[in-house]
Amino acid sequence: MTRIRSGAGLAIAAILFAACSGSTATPAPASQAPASAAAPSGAAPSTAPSAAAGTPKDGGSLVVAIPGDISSTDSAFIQDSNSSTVSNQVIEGLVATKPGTTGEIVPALAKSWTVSPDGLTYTFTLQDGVKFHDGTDFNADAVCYNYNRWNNFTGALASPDYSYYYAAVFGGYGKDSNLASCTATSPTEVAIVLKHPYSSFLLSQTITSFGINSPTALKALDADNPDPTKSGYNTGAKGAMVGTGPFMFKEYTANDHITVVKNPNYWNKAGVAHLDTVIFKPISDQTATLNALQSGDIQLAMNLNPTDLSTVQADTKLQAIDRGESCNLFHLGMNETHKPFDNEKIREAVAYAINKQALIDTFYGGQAKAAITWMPAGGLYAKDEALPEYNVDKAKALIAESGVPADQLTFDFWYPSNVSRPYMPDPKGIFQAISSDLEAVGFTPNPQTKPWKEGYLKEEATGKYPMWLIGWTCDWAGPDNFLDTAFFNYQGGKPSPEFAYTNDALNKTMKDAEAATDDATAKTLWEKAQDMIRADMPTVPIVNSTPPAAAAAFVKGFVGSGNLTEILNSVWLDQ
Amino acid sequence: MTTTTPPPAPAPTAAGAAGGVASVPLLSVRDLVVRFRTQDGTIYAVNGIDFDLAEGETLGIVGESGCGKSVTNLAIMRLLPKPAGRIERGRILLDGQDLVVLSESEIRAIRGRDVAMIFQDPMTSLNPVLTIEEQMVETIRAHRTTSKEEARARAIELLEMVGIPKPETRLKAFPHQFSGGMRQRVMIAMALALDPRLLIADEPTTALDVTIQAQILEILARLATESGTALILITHDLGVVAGMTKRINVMYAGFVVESATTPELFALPSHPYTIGLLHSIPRLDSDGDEDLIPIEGRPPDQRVEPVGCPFAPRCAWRIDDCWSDNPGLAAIDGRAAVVMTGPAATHRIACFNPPTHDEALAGRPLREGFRPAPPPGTLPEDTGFEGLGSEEALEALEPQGAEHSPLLPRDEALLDAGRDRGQYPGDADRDSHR
Amino acid sequence: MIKYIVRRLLGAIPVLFGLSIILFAFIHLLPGDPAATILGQHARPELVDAMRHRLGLDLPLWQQYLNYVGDLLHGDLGRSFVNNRSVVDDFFVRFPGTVELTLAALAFAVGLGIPMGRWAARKPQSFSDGFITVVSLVGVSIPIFVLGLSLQYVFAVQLHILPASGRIDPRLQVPYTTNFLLIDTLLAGRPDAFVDSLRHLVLPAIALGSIPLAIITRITRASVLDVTHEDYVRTARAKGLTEKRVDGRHIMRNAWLPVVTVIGLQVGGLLAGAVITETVFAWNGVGKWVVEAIEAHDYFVIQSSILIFALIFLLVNLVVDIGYAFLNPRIRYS
Amino acid sequence: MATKAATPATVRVPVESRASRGLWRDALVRLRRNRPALVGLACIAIFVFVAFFAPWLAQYDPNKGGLGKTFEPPSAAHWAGLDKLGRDELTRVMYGARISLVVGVVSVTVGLTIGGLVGAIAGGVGGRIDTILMRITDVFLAIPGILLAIGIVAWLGQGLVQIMIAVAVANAPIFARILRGSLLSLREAEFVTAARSVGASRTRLLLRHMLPNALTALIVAATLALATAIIDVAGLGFLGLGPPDPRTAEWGTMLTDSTEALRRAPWLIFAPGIAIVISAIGFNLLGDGLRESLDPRLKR
Repeated sequence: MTRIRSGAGLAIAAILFAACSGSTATPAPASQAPASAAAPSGAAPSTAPSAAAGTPKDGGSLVVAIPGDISSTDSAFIQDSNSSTVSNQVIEGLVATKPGTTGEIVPALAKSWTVSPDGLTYTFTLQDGVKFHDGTDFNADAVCYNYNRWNNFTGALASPDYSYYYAAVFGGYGKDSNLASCTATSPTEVAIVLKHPYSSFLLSQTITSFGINSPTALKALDADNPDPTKSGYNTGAKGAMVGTGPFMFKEYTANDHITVVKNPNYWNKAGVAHLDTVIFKPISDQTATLNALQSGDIQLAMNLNPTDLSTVQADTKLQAIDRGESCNLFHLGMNETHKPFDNEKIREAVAYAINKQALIDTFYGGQAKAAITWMPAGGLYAKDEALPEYNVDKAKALIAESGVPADQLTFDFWYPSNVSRPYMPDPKGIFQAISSDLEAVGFTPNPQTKPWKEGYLKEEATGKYPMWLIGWTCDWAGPDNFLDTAFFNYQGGKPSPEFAYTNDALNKTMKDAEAATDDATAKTLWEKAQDMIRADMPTVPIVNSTPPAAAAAFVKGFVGSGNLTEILNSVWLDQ
Repeated sequence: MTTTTPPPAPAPTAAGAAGGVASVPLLSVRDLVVRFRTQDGTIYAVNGIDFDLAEGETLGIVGESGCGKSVTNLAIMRLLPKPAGRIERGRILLDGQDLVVLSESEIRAIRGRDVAMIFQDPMTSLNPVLTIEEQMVETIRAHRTTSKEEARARAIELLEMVGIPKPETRLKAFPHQFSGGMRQRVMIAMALALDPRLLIADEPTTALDVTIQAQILEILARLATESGTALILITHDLGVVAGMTKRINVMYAGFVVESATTPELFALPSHPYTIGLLHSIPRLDSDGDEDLIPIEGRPPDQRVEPVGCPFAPRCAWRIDDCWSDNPGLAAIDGRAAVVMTGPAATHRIACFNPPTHDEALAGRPLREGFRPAPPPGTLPEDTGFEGLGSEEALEALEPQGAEHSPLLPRDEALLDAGRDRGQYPGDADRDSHR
Repeated sequence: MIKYIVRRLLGAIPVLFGLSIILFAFIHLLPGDPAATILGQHARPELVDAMRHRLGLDLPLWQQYLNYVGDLLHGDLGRSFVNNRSVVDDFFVRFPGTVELTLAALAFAVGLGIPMGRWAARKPQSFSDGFITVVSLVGVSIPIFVLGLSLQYVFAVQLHILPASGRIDPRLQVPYTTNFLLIDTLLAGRPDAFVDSLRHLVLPAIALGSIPLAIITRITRASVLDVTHEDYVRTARAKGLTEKRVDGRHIMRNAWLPVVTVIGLQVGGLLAGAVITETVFAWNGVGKWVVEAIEAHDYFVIQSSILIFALIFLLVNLVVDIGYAFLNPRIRYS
Repeated sequence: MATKAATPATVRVPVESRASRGLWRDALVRLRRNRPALVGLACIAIFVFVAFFAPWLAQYDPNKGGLGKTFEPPSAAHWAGLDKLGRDELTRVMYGARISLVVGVVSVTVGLTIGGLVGAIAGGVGGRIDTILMRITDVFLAIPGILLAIGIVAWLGQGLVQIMIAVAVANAPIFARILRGSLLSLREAEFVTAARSVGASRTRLLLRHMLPNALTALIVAATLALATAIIDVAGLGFLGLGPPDPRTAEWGTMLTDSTEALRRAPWLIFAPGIAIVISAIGFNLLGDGLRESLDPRLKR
């Protein structure tokens, strides 16, 4: 859910047959109390499964540290992980990913669905008797009210500033949109019709931006005001964020806290929250976060510096929490328009020069695995590409082979400041380590930096940087979200300037894969795509990380997810 | 004024034998030694002085800046800068009570009530942030249990006495709203608020315009006489004491070098330093063609323990003994019984080789072939001491000598030095005052 | 006196005017197009143009400046590029936190600094004087964030005596009405919450107040020492006043003057220090706001918050000068 | 901040007109007797010595480490321990002295030049120019120093040079104020009147008579500013605006890094922390000592 504004629109074609094979799916609801859902097997044995044995107790308040303030309380506008962490507690969509997984679709407000054979019509059967937090009924009209609202956004609301994900998934608004219609065929049945088949549709509908809000509340707080800053629904006024989730929005004080309280009438009786109150508190400094955790100011920290993992583990009053399978990739960007990275041998040499295991030990506290391809190792169709392992001699040999003279092995190497990402907890430290590795084989990187939010992301996207640190956390788990959308997509027949990786065959293979109509073809094509990328080594995949969370020892029942969109209804306090 | 003799108890060290006992003087200072311990070493400020003061008597203490006159009087008030300044030895008897040994609260009861003081600079001696009323009332109420209204009435009365117009309204004013002369009047009024028995005025007119000086002195004299308060007037200006006081002590480098009644001193100045002082100032009654003779050289470095006569290096009459021994203060007429106070007080000087009357008038030795004794250890022929032209004399012409500059009184410098001990050198913003 | 205040207020106008020009110039000198910054790199050109138009960036510079000043005078400080919230609204949420923190730090610095300075001045060059001098020297030499994190570590993490961050335990759920939590908790009739928010103030106030504490200690010591040797203090003693009275009425009344001036100067330092302190202690205040704005190149927020900072600084100095005038009759009556 | 506090009070009037030499000679004598100032001087001497001889004093390469040796605690071989990248912390502190020295000296010198020029023109010329220049100075003084510095780094981009400029610009208005203040008070001083009465030109008056006397306050302020400069640079580092090459052994950056690792390796905070505190104390003590030594009023 952590979006990086680097790709243009999302060009997602039909994939992911596993989730939408045209049949009625009836797995357990998403927000079910996962008392039995044992913590996913973590990467490191050191992390304690928090959903430990014991009978959940009701009551109590939990203070959760998030790395920054929320930016919106209107789920349609939410693009950042801080806001979605909060929104996910309150607003639910038609479908969700199963807690503890990143790609397994489970029913949420829709208890089942069917897909027409042409892949255009999705018919959702809704849960019965669900009420919004404001007491109004959740029904098919409410669903369509939301879909139509999004589709009818104009002006500022239709800008990437706000409803980015709607445009990204549906390709635009109104007539530009892939949404043909939303029809309430009965109070509990909705038919959503697309203009073109889009097999990632269901998976995409799991993200925060497609949560269903109370139409009454939206209208009451003027959610569609052409100036979103005047919409109380967007700015956290009282009465904003009215959904159907296990928690209800109570109050928001900018940069201070956001409070949600238990929804005692939650439609899914098994998923009624144990906690009375959850308070989200933005703390940006990671040391300060750990201090707050240890001093008892907060009980759950979503952003633990992996370096501090050992401190947390050593503290009997604390626990480290595993977030499950990784859904990200950290890689070393190289731009082929800059020398010496136009040379394939040089890129290969860089891949051999980097000591990934040292990086994992030093900066990730062991909470990462060396990447095997250009997407998470556990991702759909991920293929182990036998990527180069740390080998200084091999790197030097490749440089020699490349024929690039030593004085041309100089380049600007960029890293972002003022940031820590789940896949890149310490850019500055990682930069130094990689720099040293590169120097060891004969490169001369010239250090450069820009703040993450302003400058860095923009400049790297334009291809200004010869070499830089970059990565991707999945919006949803699928090869398209990484290989195409995030990395090597073509725009207007040309490769994205970010990597300037020209490979028309690859582009065609990916498009074919996205249009594939059966699993086997898709698998073959996506694996072929990965092989093609491996052959050119446009970037050097480094790790898939499993960023840990930390909590007070008495916090039980937390189920981590690799896409970091955990719902806290299962959490209870053992005290 | 009755003739008094030295107090019975202490045997005066320098004044010779005591006469008969008539009455206890108001103030009796005996063998007073004051030193300052500073970072630069010990400063020998007052080196064993004796004097008495009778009830209602006026005494002038005269000397160059730095001679110890202010220090003496601060010692009487026990107001020496702490912790540098200390009374090392001696007694200060007020009505027979030794002020030196009094506790802090006992001396506090005496300050302001029995002994009051007027300071040199009225610009800085009044607290700038308090009204005149506040400052006067607090003085009165510090010693008397009166209501604020009574104290205020007394303050108005006092201001009237010192000639401040519209005292009721002026009471509400702050010091900076007064002129220098007016402020000194306020100081006088404040000092007299409790009818003290002794008033010490430390250069009360030095900082004032010449035209104001006379007025202030007049007020001071009148009020002291009217109230019967004894007065010690400290000044570097012989002209001031001439008309104001009955007796004069001349001080030099922490010693009293000459003590006499005022008429006697002017008629028969007998110590070379006194003579020097008289010759270095223009006199209104002089013939006009008389040359001013500056005193050559500088006062001694008071960081050095004094040996011999402190004036010897500058003295034209010095003899060999002057370098090694300090002549004690003794009656000119050695056989006379020493009278310490009153109009019949004995004329005493501290000199081995007193100038004659003629020499005093001329301002230089007139004896045939007399040459000032050279410093010990130097060959006689080397010391062609001719006055001007000697190294010391040249130095005396340097502007920084400034012995007579009222702007840079040495006493202040001395007190400054004492204050340095109180300053931690690593300290910021010492310059914030002034 | 009123004349004096009016003159001082008028004197602040050209400074604010100059400041507005500098800030305006600063924003326009910054590399990059604010419109493009808002919309992102790949925004369609027509969207960027529309945004430029909405922001008035297509107008000539002088007109932009006039609009800017006009908005300022109407109390419109623009909107955040990042979250589109009104800068003024955000300011009123953030500002009380900074005021509470700054006042607490100032109270700590003054409340401890003045007695310490007086104590040191009492016996110059004694052990206690040397000790205080060394402490104050170290105080001005430790970066705030080092002190802040260390205080957190010792008092919150190790000793568990005080909370590590934030303004209040959010679990207490006190409604924010004024955003001054010390007031809000009382308004809500919650003494427990009041105590809690007070406890939250302690560590950040100490971290922020350490430099002013050192400076106030030093200036108090120096000032007391200076005044101690003033003639009027000697006069006061000569009048037979008790030491307590000499000290309180004569020495301190005068020694206050430079101290008050320095306290006024510290406010600028405190506001600057709040920038870092608020970051360390997750304190929701103007300082943290500015840092976030600068990181995000949130132009209007930077522009406005610096302007507000400067305005506060000028106002505080005015208040200090007026206070100084009240304490010092030489100014009051001239 | 210490410098700001000192500004209003540092205006004083020297007594002698042939000030420069006598004043400085006397000051030196007084300085030699000022024990705290000597301690300060010793701190600075150590600081400068280490800066100059870092390559000989240090046993290791400041940039060579090994990821395997991350956060080794202090030992006989590595007195201050190893940092996150396995580099010897003490070595880096020694090399860091060079950067801090350069940053401090350059930024203060630049600030002094700008501020001195403005102050000299304002105080020397007076009149409308004075008013205008001082208004501009007021504007800059009204912005808290660190914010000004942050803004400048945000504007000019990250880099040691930019940091130096930022600190210089933050200091310059203070210097301008001080110099102007001293010059104004000197204009009425007797020796200046005397020089004016014998027909000294305005320039000569300013350069020969007034400036040398007015410089004393400026020098004190500059010394104190050196202490603040080192701390300010550390603060910029904490806010992520330090030098762009994170391998730069700069104290502020090292301190920031050590606070990030405060929980894993608390000892790392000591070496750079103590280095900053000692150098800041050194400059503070020397500044105070100079202030006293250069004050002719305190002549003994």
